Amino acid sequence: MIDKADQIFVLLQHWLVSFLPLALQQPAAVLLGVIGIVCVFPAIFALTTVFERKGLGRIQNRLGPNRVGPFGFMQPIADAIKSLTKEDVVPSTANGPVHFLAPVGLVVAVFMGFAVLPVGRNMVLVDMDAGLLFFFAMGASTEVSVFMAGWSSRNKYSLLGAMRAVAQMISYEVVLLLSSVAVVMITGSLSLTKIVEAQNQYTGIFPHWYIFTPWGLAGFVMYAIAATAETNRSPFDLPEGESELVAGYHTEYSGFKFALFFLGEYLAMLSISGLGTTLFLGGWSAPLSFLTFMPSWFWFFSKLMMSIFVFIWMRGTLPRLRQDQLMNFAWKFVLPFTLLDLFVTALWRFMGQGLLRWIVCSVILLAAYVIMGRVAMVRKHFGPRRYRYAE
Amino acid sequence: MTVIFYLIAAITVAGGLAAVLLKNLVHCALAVTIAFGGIALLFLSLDAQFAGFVQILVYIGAVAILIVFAILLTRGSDVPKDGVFSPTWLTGVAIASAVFAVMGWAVINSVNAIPQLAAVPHVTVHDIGVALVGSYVLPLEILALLLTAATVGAVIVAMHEKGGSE
Amino acid sequence: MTLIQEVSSFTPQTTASAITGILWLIPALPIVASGCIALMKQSRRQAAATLSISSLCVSLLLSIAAFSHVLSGWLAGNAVRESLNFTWIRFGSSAVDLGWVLDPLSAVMLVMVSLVGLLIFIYSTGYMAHDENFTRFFCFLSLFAGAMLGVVISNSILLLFMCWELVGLTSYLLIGFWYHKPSAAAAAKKAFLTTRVGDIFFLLGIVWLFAQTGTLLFYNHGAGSLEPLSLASLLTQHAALGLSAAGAIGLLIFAGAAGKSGQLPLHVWLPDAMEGPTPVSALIHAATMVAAGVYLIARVYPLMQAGALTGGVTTSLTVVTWVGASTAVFAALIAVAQNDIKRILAYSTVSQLGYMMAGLGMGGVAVGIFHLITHAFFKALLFMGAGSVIHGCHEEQDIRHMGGLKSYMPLTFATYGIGMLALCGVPIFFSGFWSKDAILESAHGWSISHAPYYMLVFGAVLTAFYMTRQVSYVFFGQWRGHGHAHESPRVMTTPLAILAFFAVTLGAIGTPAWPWFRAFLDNRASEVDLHAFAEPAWLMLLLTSCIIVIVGIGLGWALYGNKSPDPDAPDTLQAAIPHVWVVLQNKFYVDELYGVTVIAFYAWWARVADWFDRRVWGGAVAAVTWLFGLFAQFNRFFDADIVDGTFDKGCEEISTSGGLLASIQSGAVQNYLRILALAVVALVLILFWSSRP
Amino acid sequence: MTPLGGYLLVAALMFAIGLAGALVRRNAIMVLIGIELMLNSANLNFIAFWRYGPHPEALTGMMFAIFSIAVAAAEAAVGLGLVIAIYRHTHTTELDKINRMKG
Repeated sequence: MIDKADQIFVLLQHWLVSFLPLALQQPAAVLLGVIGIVCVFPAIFALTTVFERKGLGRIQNRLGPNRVGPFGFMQPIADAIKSLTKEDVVPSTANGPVHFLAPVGLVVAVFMGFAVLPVGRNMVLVDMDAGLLFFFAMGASTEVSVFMAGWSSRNKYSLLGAMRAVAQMISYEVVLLLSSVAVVMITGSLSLTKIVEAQNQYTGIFPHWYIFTPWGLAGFVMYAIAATAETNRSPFDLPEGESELVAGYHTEYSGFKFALFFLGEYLAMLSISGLGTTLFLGGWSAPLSFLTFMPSWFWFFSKLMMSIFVFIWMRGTLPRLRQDQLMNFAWKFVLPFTLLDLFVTALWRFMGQGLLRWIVCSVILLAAYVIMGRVAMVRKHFGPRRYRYAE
Repeated sequence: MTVIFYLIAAITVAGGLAAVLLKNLVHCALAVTIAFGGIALLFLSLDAQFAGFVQILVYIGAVAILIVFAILLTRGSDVPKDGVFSPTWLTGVAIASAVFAVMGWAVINSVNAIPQLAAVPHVTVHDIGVALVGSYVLPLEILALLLTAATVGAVIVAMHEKGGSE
Repeated sequence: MTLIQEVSSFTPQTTASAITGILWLIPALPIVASGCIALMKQSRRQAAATLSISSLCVSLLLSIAAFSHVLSGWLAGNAVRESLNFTWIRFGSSAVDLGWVLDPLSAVMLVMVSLVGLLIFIYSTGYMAHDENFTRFFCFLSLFAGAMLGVVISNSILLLFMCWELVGLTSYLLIGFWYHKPSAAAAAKKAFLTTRVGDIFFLLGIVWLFAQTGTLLFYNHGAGSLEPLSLASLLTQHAALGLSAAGAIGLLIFAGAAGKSGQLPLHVWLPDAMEGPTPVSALIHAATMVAAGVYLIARVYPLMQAGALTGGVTTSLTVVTWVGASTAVFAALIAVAQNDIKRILAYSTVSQLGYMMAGLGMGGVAVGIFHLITHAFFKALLFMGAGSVIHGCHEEQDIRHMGGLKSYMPLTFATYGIGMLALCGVPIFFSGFWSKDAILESAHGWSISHAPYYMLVFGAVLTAFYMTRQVSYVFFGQWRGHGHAHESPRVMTTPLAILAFFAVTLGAIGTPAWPWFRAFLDNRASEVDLHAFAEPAWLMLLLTSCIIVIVGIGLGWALYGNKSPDPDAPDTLQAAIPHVWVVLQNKFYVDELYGVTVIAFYAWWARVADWFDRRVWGGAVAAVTWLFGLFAQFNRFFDADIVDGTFDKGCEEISTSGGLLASIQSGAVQNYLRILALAVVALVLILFWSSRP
Repeated sequence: MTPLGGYLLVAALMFAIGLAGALVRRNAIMVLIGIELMLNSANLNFIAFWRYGPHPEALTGMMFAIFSIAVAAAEAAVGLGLVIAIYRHTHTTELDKINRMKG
């Protein structure tokens, strides 16, 4: 029964495919998987927008959307209809083809990333040997789309927003990759399914998630920071800092193209959270050994939603950084610390079992954190924001 | 020699041609991105998954972006009045076609003489990793040095000269 | 030399003990501290003061340890004279030996120098607190302390001379500490050059001594220059004027000591040295450095005394006595007519140094050194009191612009008063009485002449007189200065109080009833003999002293006790005896005398040398220059026209051919690329052509 | 034609296109783009030879391609940095105007 619940979607797929002739079965299975992804994640996206608006509302002491449907939960549908029916305004000086291709390219690249995410036991569209690499390759491709959008709009705000976004994404992509490399070093594989399987073990009732190791915790924190920056979320949402740049690179987009950008951004957030879940939070594995009776996909999506919640929480809490602070933070704190984390991971890997490696790794990371924090706070460009008031 | 190959090859060549021929530099950069992507797809069609993804990651994710940045920083997106091609473009094209002719001729003449294995080589990422830190560890280390030097060098070359003599 | 063995009733003990082994640390610590301070940033004032004071503190503790070691040896009936020697440079069969010695003399001096030095260091932190060159000051001060302690412990006359010169250098640096004042710079130069005159004689004496005895060490297990063997050989050598080599060397060394201690012909620098900061005056020009001359004579006393007939009188000691006695009176006379608070004290110092010299000449080591020790304390006290007064009166040094300070500065007044009474030699209660008494007693009993006795008595009257004059001017009457006088900070008054305590009590170690100081220095056992107080000779002296003090102080008080409040009113004595006053105020015109004799001669000699340099040597040099110029002309012709010509031609050829080749380098990179691509085509073609079957 | 021949011909064509780009364009960045294309075509050759060559398990061609990609990335960074530096001095990126370094 448990297995049935766990594998319900896989069995459904097999059952549907079995009606077809043998030659078509494999393409059909893939098609079904694609359809699943294309349906499920945008649905989550729709849900997330409502949650985000309501959550931000709670944080800012207001109600949020509450008019459409019960408790305002039909809001995304209304938004979708509005987007689809709105006029698609293209600036006259805009570079037509590029302007059109940018949102499409973004959404395609983001959707590609989901192909390698294991959302449950045996639930991965392509179990690729180099899955992690594929994911990052797709993530890197989104930058071109962002640039295209900003440049083709022929708008200074858009271009500046695009340049900021690209610079930020490139800077934090390095961190993102390096913090993931720590996991790869321990697992010895780039395959995401293997990474999850490596974490799907229990000592007593506690799981072997990588976040429960010193290097994993540090790596996860770095990963989370980089992921926030990579998806241009607050507090790293400078590229679309509306007070300076109107709306950044998608200022000149409206109607469904804008909706695609919106979708692309949220899907990127979902996919990067999914990857973080997979790498550090044990993917679809249950948090405690006696909870394994729940279906694996339930755990994956629960963790995913938790991450989304944290994203929303941060957006409601933290103020926006300045561009130079952002860059300094990436190159002078996060990157060195991630490199140190790699070193510590290697130590962990080769120090063998025992308490010693826990102590050594924790002490190194803690000391580095404290020292670098102190040093960084001393630096002018880097420390707490100082306000200058008009005299 | 499947349809897919011809399709990808066509995309790649088209991207390359566009990159060379388009007047707007940013269009060129985007076209070359397509060419890079096409090459990556060719790699994938050659069962070189790892190389293909690395190609995407490095070329589309980094080099293309770098090129775009360079274009914008040098105000290259404005089309110059006196044309984008050098006055001696004809000789350039002639030389390029001569090179292609010679190489194509060489390929056609010799390719049938080379033994070919049709079997898909079974190479995993794990094997590549082992080879990188095994027999190729020295090049790897040198490469690391090179990349560091290149990073530092690029930063220094492109850095604003403070209080320069300009 | 038989005399020494008679005096030393104890058996000499010469093996080095542990404390002697580390005796070198006493001077080394302040010198190292000075080096460290020299490397410090100017702004590290606290650190500099702490370092120098703590180093001197350790030196003081070590000195006390050394002293107690000597004392315990003495109490056990041993004459402690421990030396540690080593060879510095060896050339041929002879060697330059250095070393240090621990005996009662050096032990006493060590304690005195480091104690007074320490108090003055502490005082300086207050006095110099606002000086921007505070760190440099402490650097020099530490160096001075180290060098002075080095003078005290050295067992080699060469090491003594080195430290002696180092002391002179620091004295120069510290007098000229405020070098931006022209007068300070000039005073520093004057001090340096004047003492150099004495030092040349001293160096001659050293060389002579080394030539005669073959050793530089004072004590070296019987082989040292001050030990009977060498002294005997020195006595047999005869120098000119009926002097033995020992006597002549002694006189030469005395010349050096006279330079440093400001004895009569060479005293001119000492009053000018008051341009330095007051702690410097107190430490260097009252307590320690100027006493180094006295100490030097005490150290080489066996040499001075060698060959003495009955009564211990030799030619050199007689010279010492006469010079000392005349200096005592001469300087006291000048002091009467001075108006600068520090200059009065400076002349007083010169005068008291004369007393010490006379004491050495007539009474022996103990008499002179006893006065040296007591004088060090009360004169340092007086100088520091004067510094406190100056500090409190906003850098005012003219006593005519002071007055009535006893109510403004009660602590300074009390301590200054004690110092003044000690200097005057007020009987029984003050140390100055006991030490001066001992000198007068020995002068009274001197076999050669009674003149020194009367001179010294007259000097004592004058001393009491001018000190009373000064104190009346400064502390009594009405305030005649500008601004508002205030008491100095505790860090300055506390050392004053400590010194005042010593100025009173130190006399106890040298009373006739219990003369243990004398016994200690002479290595004899001492015993308390209260009957000494009842001896008629001593009572006579006591009476004399009382009369001296009463006459001096009474005269002073009578003349200056009710000083008019006008600072520009003429001095009472000036009004009474104007001609004498002018002579005294101008210091007997000694400076002017030197100006028209010695300095004029030097100026003339410098002009002669200048002329000689310009005309004779300059001409020779010009001729040589011209010759070389000619040669260079020829060389240039050879180089430029023959060698360079061929080379230039070759270079031109290379340049031309290079230019031809360079025209291929158009600078257009795409051209290069084209050529490259064509080359690729050509290469491929060649490859295929050659591989065709 | 064999598959290998097809890949090699595509590579040759890309190389020629890249070369033409490097030769006929006036902008320095375009020359760099041409060079990147040439490097890519060379990589394609390596991968093709690795795929169809006699010893794919030795990974020689693959390694060559991977190292070449890394080196090309470094080359691009330094090359573009140089272009920017030159632009800052001469305010142009057109190669026929940057010819001061000649004999």
